[in-house]
Amino acid sequence: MFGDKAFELIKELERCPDSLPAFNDEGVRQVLEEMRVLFEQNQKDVNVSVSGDANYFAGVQLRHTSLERNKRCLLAYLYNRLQYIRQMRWEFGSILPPEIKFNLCEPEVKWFGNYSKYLANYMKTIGDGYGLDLTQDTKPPKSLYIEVRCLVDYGKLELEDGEIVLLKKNSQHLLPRSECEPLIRQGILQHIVH
Amino acid sequence: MPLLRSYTPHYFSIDDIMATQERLPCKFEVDVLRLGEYCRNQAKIIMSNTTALKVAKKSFLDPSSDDEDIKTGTTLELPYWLARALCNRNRSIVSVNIPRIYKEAYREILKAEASVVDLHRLCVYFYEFGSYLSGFNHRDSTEIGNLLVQCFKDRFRLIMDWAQNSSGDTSGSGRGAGSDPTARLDNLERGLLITGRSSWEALEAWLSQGGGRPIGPANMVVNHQKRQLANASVS
Amino acid sequence: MDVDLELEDSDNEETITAQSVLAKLEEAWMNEKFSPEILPHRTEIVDCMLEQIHQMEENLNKLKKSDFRVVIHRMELDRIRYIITSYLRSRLEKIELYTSHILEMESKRPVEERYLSPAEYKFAQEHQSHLENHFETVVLRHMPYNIRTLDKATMSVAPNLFSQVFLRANKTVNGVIVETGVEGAEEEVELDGNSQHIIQYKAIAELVKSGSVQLI
Amino acid sequence: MMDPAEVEFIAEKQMVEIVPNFNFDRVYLISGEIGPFRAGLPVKVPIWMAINLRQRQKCRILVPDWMDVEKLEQAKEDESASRYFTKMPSEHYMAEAQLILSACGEDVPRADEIRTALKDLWDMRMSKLRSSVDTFIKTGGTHARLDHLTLMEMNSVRPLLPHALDQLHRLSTVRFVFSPLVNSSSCFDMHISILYYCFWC
Repeated sequence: MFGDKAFELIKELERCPDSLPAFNDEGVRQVLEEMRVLFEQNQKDVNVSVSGDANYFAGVQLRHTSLERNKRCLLAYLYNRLQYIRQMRWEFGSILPPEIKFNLCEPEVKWFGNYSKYLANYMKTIGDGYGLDLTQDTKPPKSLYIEVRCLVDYGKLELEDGEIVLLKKNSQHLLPRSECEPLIRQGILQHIVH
Repeated sequence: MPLLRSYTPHYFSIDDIMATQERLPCKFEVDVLRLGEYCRNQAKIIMSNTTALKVAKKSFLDPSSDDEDIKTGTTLELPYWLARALCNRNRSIVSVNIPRIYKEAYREILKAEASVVDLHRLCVYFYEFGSYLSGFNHRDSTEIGNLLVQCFKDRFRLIMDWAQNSSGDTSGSGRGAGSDPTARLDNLERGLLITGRSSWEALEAWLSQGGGRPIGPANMVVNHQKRQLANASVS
Repeated sequence: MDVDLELEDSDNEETITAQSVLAKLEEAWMNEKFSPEILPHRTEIVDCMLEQIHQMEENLNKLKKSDFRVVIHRMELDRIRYIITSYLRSRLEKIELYTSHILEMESKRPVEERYLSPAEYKFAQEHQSHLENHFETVVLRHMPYNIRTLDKATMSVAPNLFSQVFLRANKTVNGVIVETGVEGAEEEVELDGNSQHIIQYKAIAELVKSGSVQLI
Repeated sequence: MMDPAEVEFIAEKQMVEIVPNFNFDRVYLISGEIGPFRAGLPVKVPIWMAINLRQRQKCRILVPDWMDVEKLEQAKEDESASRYFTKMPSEHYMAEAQLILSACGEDVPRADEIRTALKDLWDMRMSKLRSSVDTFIKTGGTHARLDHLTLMEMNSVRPLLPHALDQLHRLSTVRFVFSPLVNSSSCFDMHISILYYCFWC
């Protein structure tokens, strides 16, 4: 029935709240097609109604309601995906893993890039132009230095004081918390507490 | 850093779209012309297999099939969003009937034994759908509204107990092993249980280890890594 | 490293210590964290505190690494930085979630009484326009003409002002009116100084903004 | 929503006495002046600092007076005798105790007994809290006074209690404040839409 295809898109999101399914191009296209047909039928029936036959009014209203419903589902589909994509900017950083990026449609990739950009611009202006990275300091600080184990072969990390650390898989280091927190969040380092 | 606001429906909210998709019996008060395919498609969908769906799609898109009408008096189960729009005070295209789970017989059961009823089975969106129904100008409306409030109050203790039983030990419910009594919760209650449980677990972890717990990777990163691992082991 | 500084106060100019600015920052942080709606911005506090941090960092660079104070000061800076980022994140999250509602409210306020800082306001506008643009590109422009528009009133996501919050009264406030669930019914509540309550935000929103109560 | 680690973060501002083993002048922190430090003489510092100095073997932490088995046993008795929540010796008693005992538990005589007494006290108050929350919801209260409840305790029912109250409020008012979403196809809308159909024919 009308609106079922659009509802399918919403169910897709509802089924997997912890991941982002591939953008359903075909589903979206089908809903838009259904909308086109509903609209055309309504045009026909409105013409008849305007010429005096009020019997078509109920059908027009039914179809029009379905159009509104389809619109709501489509916009909600896009909106909730953007919410998820937005969260990815905070958790993965400004570069997405390719397997995830693969599931975005092109306008979504563009939106992500724009979001990263205006978020960065905003963060640069904080504190009268000093700038402050809000994606950092996400947990109350406990100590200046923390012990970490490297989970992957990451390569060189240059610390603020110029020192260079080589992060090799399974190597352990004592590093400034503020500098390795992003790497912990990205799953590159593991924080060790004794 | 989720804000964790309590559920408030809005235009884009998935739960609200889900809840407004719940169906209720409606009777057409006027003829609706050129919508016959709508009924036939429904019949086909009820048969529910992929070919029927394909046929349904075809007949919907086929303009030659729009010559059938829905006659006055036809009874159909319509989703709430449609029923609401077709049933308003000025000019009702349909009249609505309340689904039986909100009718008196069920209301009595819910009043007497709210805490043992499997709401999830009655209706996943029991409260949301119910409050929408109570918005209809219907003789049961006020009663339904009162029922929802009472039912929620009566069942809250369960949710709190389950949320604070972080060990996941939900036995002792008198049911067979493996059946989780929390499965009896409707969607709204389950949302409360999940947030309640996760904050309780955070508190328990703090009580046993203090705030010096390690900084962890971001949730999405963890989920992503898990999926990568799962994919790797499949291929 | 004595840190008295000049800070413009809304009523009169007075010399305020960094310590009292920090206390104000902590209050703003908790209020913002728990209030459902976005509160008037406190950019002056954030800017002042960040300025303090930078000054302190410069001073610390002059100290020997082994100096007893370095670690202590750095720890404190980390703590303050955490409060600032957490505070601004809470605001940003609300701005992103309630963008069109907030912009609508802001349009009714004179520029100098806006709740958002100029930078936040710019962010909100961009956020809104990129969202609308995305809708437009992907689906709206393919829809029938008569339903292409975005109806702001229907679509705007607004905070639930009836949300329950915990608070401590900074002073005694009488006659706080709470709307109860039932149609039109109201209840009157007294907040004694230093007492703690759980209460619906709407009833005490103005008290939060005036500083008579503190959300906790 | 607040993580227990954040409540602990706030509790770390509480002052505690330490006995330093070094001499140093006053330190001017942004949050206030600390010191001067004189070896062997007690001085008050924030807990976060005390823990750091202790880790660096620069001080001994003096356990607050109330962290004492007898005093805690008394508090337990008072708590069980009262229908209401009694006033705790510190508004962060649980967090403070946990921080201090884990930093220097080995220096504190009878530390295990203190831990047990605290846990008992906490459990008593939590069960009191649970039943008042239940009653509060059942009676459909709209507002409650929560004097003497500590921040960590309040946080233990967050977000469950406020969210449940929000839902109750919504359920009991939903019929009066009807959501605009579902009335989007009012008659008024319909006429406008029909005009559109004609216009675009």
